[in-house]
Amino acid sequence: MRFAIVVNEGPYTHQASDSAWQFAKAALAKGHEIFRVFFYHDGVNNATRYTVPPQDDRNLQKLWSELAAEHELDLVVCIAAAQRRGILDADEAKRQGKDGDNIAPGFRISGLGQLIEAGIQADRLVTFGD
Amino acid sequence: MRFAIVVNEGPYTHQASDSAWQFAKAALAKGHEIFRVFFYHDGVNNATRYTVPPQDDRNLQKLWSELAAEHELDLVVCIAAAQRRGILDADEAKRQGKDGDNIAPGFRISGLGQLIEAGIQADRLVTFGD
Amino acid sequence: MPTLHTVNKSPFERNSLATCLERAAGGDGVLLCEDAVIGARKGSAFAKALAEKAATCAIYALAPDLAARGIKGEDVVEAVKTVDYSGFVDLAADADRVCAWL
Amino acid sequence: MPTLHTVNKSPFERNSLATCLERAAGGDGVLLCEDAVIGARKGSAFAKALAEKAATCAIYALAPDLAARGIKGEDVVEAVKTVDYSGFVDLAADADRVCAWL
Amino acid sequence: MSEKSRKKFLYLNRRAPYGSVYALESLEVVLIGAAFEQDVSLAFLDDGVYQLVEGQDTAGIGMKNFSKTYRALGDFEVRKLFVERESLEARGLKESDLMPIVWEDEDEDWAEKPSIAVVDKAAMAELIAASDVVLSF
Amino acid sequence: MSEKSRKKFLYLNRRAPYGSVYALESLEVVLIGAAFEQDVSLAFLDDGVYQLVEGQDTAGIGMKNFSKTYRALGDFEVRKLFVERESLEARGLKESDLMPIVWEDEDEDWAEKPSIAVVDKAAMAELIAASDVVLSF
Repeated sequence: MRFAIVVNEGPYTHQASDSAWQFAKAALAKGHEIFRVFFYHDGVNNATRYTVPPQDDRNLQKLWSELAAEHELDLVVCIAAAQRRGILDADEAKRQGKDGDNIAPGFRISGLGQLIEAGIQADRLVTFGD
Repeated sequence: MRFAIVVNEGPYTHQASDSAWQFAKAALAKGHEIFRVFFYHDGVNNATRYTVPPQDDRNLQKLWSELAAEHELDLVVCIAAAQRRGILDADEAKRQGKDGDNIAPGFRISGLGQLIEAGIQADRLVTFGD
Repeated sequence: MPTLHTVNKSPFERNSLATCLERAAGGDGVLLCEDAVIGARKGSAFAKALAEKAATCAIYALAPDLAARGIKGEDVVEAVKTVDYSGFVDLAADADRVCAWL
Repeated sequence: MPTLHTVNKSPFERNSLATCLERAAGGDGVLLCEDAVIGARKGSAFAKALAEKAATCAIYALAPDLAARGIKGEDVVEAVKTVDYSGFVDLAADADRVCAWL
Repeated sequence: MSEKSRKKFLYLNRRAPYGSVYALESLEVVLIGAAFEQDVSLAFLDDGVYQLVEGQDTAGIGMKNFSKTYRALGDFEVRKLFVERESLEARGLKESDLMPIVWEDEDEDWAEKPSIAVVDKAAMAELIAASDVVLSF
Repeated sequence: MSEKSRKKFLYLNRRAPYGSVYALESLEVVLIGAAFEQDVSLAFLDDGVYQLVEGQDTAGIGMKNFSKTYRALGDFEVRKLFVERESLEARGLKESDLMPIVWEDEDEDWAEKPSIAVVDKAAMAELIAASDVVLSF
């Protein structure tokens, strides 16, 4: 079965990103396909490589990046939500005249159409948020 | 009277930062002093200069930076909360081995002791959050 | 006033107004701001609780937040006074402490 | 099952469980996860509502979230079944749609 | 896109505007989603009914007033806005407190028709049960 | 710091652990704040009472179990943990479901004394009224 996952909250402040990652991992372990993970609202904050969580705690950005690398997941960060919250890739930084970028490996910035497409293409869409 | 303000939510997702800014502005207009504005939890996300909100909307980071410049406000971002959420100044970036920083003008990163000190030094502490 | 309590979430969505009203002491003030102002509309399920609490506590709602949600002055429960941000500052200054119910 | 409803917030803090239970149809499933599992503890103010809804809907609680909050298997209301993340995936796959009450 | 691949999208709007960004960012999805020519319904329940209340004035809070955008939804072929009666009533709101939102029926000489339907809780449950994809805000 | 400038700090903990970070980040403030030698009280009410429930096991959710830190609060001179009885009862919890948390009384040959006091709603209201600074989490 083909799942799409929506993550609406940033890391740590709410459990949403943890729950979504656990769900994704469990779905992949059962042989399901994950068409896309879409990060919206504060969910875009999962995609910054600037986080340095305490050593004895999980690193959610890394967990997502690693899961994406292992399973070729499509991690999409909503561009409009990212602009409001300060998540940039190199192209966006250049376009907006910013002096740096902070996007983590395995994430890509794209439009809201990617969320609708995920709803169309996936058999089930599962949302995690606040 | 001497106020301290605590902001526990990032910009846009919740109204907390807007409310805190309006409160600060009104307090200053009445001649009160603001000892410190302390950004905790997701509140640290107010301090990134990477945000690009829509042109027809307010830019909360700029509003805070400008208010701080005009009134010499002390805008303190909690270091532990900032590390979890990817807010870095140049020193922190160097210390953590990150390739860039994103802190906005007028904000400084410091410890939780600054929150306790604000509670001790201020006549009133007012908290805005989710 | 001894304590100014602030509530910022809709009482329909969260328990913060209910929990605040149960713990606010006589003579305290309660300020509704942000989405909490929704509870202060006439005919709302919380109008009665606010009117009752107003017998012992002063209840306020932030006017700019009421306006943003399309609630006019005449739509607000009579027991609730409206203030602007400047009035919010005055309330905080007049109170001995401010307690946020987040 | 027609719809799997997910609720992730404590019913003591938010209205999402109440609003979900009122709109879940017969034959639907309701999964409590994250802080929502607090409602499924025996003796909680929501235990009765869950037991009643269990007559027409299957109610689940996520075991790892129960454990994190110190709620043991025997503390869970009998009408509520526990599942792990793998069981959550099965429920989502078996349902025609998943509806999150955020 | 073929009729076969048209899916029923339901937007579940449960929060008041301005206190959080969900109402605005839900609307942004609806506008972008319109280009995909799916079968779109918007549900407003719980505090979400406040998104459609007339007379929103955000000057005092310094935020953008996006309420007028709901009136333009008809131009995006988004014509099915379901508002829950019980949610209105609990909040002291009547249908007449909502913005008039209409769409123009091309087949009837562009006659204006109401986009808002006030429905009861049971109908809201049926709406969920009849959808293919639920987007929650 | 002189006794005169000691303030009564009250930490208001109203949320369950793990579902959000507030419990953990509140505890981080308490630990740092201890160095300032203020008069510190912690209040646990509403879902906040779950922060002190014994037997928390976070292995399945992959998050750090920070519950043991509460037991160390005595070493930081944080000895006044007030738990609201009505909040426990509504959640089906008893005092015996909470972790035993103690402090050692130097004046009584390091006798262990309980740090947790279960109080009623009225006492909780008095606690707020008697504080100088309320930090809400």
